[in-house]
Amino acid sequence: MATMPFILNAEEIRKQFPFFQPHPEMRNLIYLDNAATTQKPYAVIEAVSHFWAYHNANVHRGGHGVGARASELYEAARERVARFINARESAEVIFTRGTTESINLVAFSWGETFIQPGDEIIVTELEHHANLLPWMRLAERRGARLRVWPITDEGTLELETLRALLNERTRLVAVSHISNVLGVITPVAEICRLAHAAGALCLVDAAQSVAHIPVDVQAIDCDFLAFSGHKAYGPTGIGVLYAKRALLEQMPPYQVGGGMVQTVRWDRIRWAEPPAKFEAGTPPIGEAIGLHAALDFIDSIGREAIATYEHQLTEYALERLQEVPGLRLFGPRTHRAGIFAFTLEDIHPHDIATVLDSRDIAIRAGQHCAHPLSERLGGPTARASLAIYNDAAHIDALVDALHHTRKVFGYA
Amino acid sequence: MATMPFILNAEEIRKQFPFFQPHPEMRNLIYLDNAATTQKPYAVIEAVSHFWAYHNANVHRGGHGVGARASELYEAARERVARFINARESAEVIFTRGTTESINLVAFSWGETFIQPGDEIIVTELEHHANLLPWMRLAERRGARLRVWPITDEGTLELETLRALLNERTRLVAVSHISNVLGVITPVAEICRLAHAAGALCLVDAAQSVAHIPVDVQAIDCDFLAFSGHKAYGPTGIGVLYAKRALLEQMPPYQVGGGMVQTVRWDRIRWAEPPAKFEAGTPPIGEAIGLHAALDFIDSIGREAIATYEHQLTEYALERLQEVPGLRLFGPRTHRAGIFAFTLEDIHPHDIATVLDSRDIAIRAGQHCAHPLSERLGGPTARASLAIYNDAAHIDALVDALHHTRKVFGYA
Amino acid sequence: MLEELYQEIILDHYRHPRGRGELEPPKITQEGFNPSCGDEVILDVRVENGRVSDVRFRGRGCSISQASASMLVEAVKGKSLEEARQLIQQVLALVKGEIEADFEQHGELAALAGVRNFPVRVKCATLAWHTLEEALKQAEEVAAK
Amino acid sequence: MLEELYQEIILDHYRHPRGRGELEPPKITQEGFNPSCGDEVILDVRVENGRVSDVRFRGRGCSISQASASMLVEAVKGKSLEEARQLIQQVLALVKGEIEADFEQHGELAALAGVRNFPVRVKCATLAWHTLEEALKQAEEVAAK
Ligand SMILES: Cc1ncc(COP(=O)(O)O)c(C=O)c1O
Ligand SMILES: Cc1ncc(COP(=O)(O)O)c(C=O)c1O
Repeated sequence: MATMPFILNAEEIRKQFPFFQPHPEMRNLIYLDNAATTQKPYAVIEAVSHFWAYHNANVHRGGHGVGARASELYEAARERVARFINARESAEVIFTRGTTESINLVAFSWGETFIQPGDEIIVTELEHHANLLPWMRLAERRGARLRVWPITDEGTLELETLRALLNERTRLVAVSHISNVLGVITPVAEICRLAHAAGALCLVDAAQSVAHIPVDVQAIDCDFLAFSGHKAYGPTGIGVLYAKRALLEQMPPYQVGGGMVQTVRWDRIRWAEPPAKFEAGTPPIGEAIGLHAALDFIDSIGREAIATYEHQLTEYALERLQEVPGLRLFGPRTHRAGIFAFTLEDIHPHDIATVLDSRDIAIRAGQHCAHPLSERLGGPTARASLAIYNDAAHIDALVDALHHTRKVFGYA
Repeated sequence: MATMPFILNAEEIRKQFPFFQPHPEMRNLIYLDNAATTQKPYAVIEAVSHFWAYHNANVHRGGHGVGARASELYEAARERVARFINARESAEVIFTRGTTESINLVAFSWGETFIQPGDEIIVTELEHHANLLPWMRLAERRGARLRVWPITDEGTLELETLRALLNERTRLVAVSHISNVLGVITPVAEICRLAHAAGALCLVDAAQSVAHIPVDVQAIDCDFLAFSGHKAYGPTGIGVLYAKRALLEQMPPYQVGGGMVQTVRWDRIRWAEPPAKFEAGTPPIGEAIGLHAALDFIDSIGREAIATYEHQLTEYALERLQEVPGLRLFGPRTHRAGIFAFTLEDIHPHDIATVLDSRDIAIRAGQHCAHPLSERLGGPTARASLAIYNDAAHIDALVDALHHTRKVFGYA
Repeated sequence: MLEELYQEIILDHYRHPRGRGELEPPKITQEGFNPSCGDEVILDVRVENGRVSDVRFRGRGCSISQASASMLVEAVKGKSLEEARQLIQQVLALVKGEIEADFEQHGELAALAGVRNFPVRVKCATLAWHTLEEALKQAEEVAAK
Repeated sequence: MLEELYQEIILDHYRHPRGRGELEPPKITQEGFNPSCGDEVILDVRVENGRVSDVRFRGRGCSISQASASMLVEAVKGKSLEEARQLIQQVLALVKGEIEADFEQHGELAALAGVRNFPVRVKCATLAWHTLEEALKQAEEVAAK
């Protein structure tokens, strides 16, 4: 294998992560489960700790300077997110717990208000449960029809198929930007264009894309976009719902409570303006500050550089995985990110994961919260997924360990 | 004033909090806004950092040891909460973002399933919006009737009044354990008994009690109980809904997505068992671990000791606040916690807070997310609220600053 | 610094507000509300021949928000729409510390500059002026019809 | 350690499962499911005269869960309800490392003890046995009627 000119030095990047430093409590792990959650750089952990230690106060509540400062930091995080995804204004950024909550918010607030019996909602066959179950339930609650946009055998989405599904009853197309199983990068801008031409809205699940390829809500022209902090080098407990301002103004609140009203009388409630209208109760303040630091971390490396590097690594992995006899890799060869679902001979994916774990390589095995897709693929799979701190040596170790796995299970 | 034998030394306790250590970025603040959020001890901040640094992984997903360890830590936090509130089993503990989400969960899942047109829901006049708006909205959505249990002029809840409100149409009584404005400790066990006798359920909002007085769900015999981590020395982004097992089994899921299903097919979904059924998506993992550390911190001091100490301090504050001419304190003299809402002459509460802030004393001013109660009290109030790290010197400084406030506004 | 915030002029306007009340029609009514603290200012504005011929305010809130509204009434009455808009910009700049406060030049309004060291209170001082801004927009829309 | 987990006996049961299939009625059917990994074991159990006269299993999952079910079939057939219950307890104790594994004493089941160093996989090994536990409860309820 000719050495490739990788544009980043992952070893240097790993130095920014405590998880990859020698530590008595820890094994030296090759972490290839980034689609489940990424590790956190020092900068994120320290930003959160620093907030708890020195700036902690509740936000948006009158009274004292430390509270005003906390509110400033919280709103600065919102502006950082807006800039990161190129929203028109920070009021289009709602903080949630994660992708799952963001999509549930849309299904309840927008969905229960605007979906009528007989309306149609299109979801793709490759969706994660987070972008599937809310629509299944909404369809059931409102008497709407869920239509499934099937994938090709290669695992891609054909725009022709979407064209055939769209009609004047279509209200929404819900699609992942990157499949958490197949790694396919979907043509979200084209999908939004087709949806809009049919008079429908488009929601993009960017959980797997936001930390890996540039995401620009204006370029995509999506109506809603959701992602989680913890898959983008940030903490758990924080996620984002982006929605176009005009939609947020029409949508009723989701959760209700403190901080999202102007006035409450027994006979009348006046909701606050977005984004406050959608953030009932004490928000994830420390977590928003952690997300801010995570986005700074990402931009300190550069999103183009990350995309290019991970693409290089993906190409390398695709090539090397082919060497393993009996390995069946799902998903397309091109237009794909560094998420590799595979099976190996007849070895059950959990057994593969266990053998790899015994060699200090962390991957996942199972249905990856995408049961319909998993059924389509014929059952559970093993999945290795990359982030910016992985490198070619990790792929090499993975390939070696897969050879070893075959041996353990008696394959020659 | 005779020196009182305070049973705890708050100065020692403050040493456990970075917020109270000298720091170049910070003023040396007397923090009396604990009802909004408490400060965080080192132990909590470090537990969370340690998790991010060395144990971070997603939970409940097969594949590798670090994930199994993260799941163990997450479930240990659940057991810690169960033990703390004396739940029968940890499956009765659902992790949420906070009190607000916990109550919204009940209003949606239990409420939309079991509340019928004509049913009645009782809320008290002293509720925070978090325990008010979900019920107002539920009543409107389901055609039920919201009945308000008024407070006495002193700010207490009379059981006689509740008796008169309860009838065979009552489905739920929603009540705060401690009012976040008046500091009243409500007789929740008696309220639950009366509610049950009338065939209704009882939800207790323990946001203001859980870190200050012992809370035992079996002794109270409540059906639901909600609280937030950040008001109990823990991080934001984490809260708890306790519910009796039998209820959780009857209730449909709230948010839907990954991790809360057994199987998903296009035509049928099998939900997971509680608690997983109510925790869609990646939960607040690091935050649950922080809450675990916070509860350990509380128990390291002792809940009886905390209650006694804060009671002593409350008595001291009640006495000293009386000395300030023109100060009108709301709420009862007895059966109350360390939350003091007051007005001072005709000085607007925000002006009081600003003068105090200029003297490095943080209190809150406003309607405290309880507009109906605020109206009843005649408008906004200033509010000082205690925690375990406050002491008599803080009360003295508060009283001095209030005298000063009078002067600034020209009162002799 | 506290003395700069609660200057005698402010407290005087707070205790003895000028122009508290309502106007008879024709008038434009504009509500201003600060959700984070509950301060409220409602302006009644009458515009005649391109001038603010009369203003009144109602509302409730802290000394700063109410004094600011009272000072607005005195300062804006009789001004042309253009002058009123300039005045708004001037006050916002004063309050945010973008220009120096000068009693010679800005009159009593200079006292509002005291909030610049109290970030929490800036919104109190600006509430009435943002409300006026909205009211003037309304006035133009009415005039354009 | 990996060798202890994937012992030849385990792999043999996985590749050549004993008692895969269904029973004709009368039988008790019990499903076992591990939501965190999707492993599934369905047991058909026939109880006659207080004994497990026959067992079969279906399902899908990893080598450990399926081998464990296969071993269960061989080990439990012909046992009295009481003996079967004791066997379940023994296997659970083996798997959790509460007792030493001994091929003399526990037969092939001793091989299941290899999971004790793999916390993630303990549930795989116990799935079939917990399912049997539920099936026996059903059997008792049926008998009590
Ligand atoms: C009595 C009471 N209930 C509910 C809440 C809401 O808690 P959170 O904002 O953490 O959801 C609060 C805190 O503001 C409160 O004091
Ligand atoms: C494509 C996709 N959507 C949604 C989710 C759900 O994200 P979260 O669990 O953070 O809510 C995930 C992650 O598991 C995902 O991969």
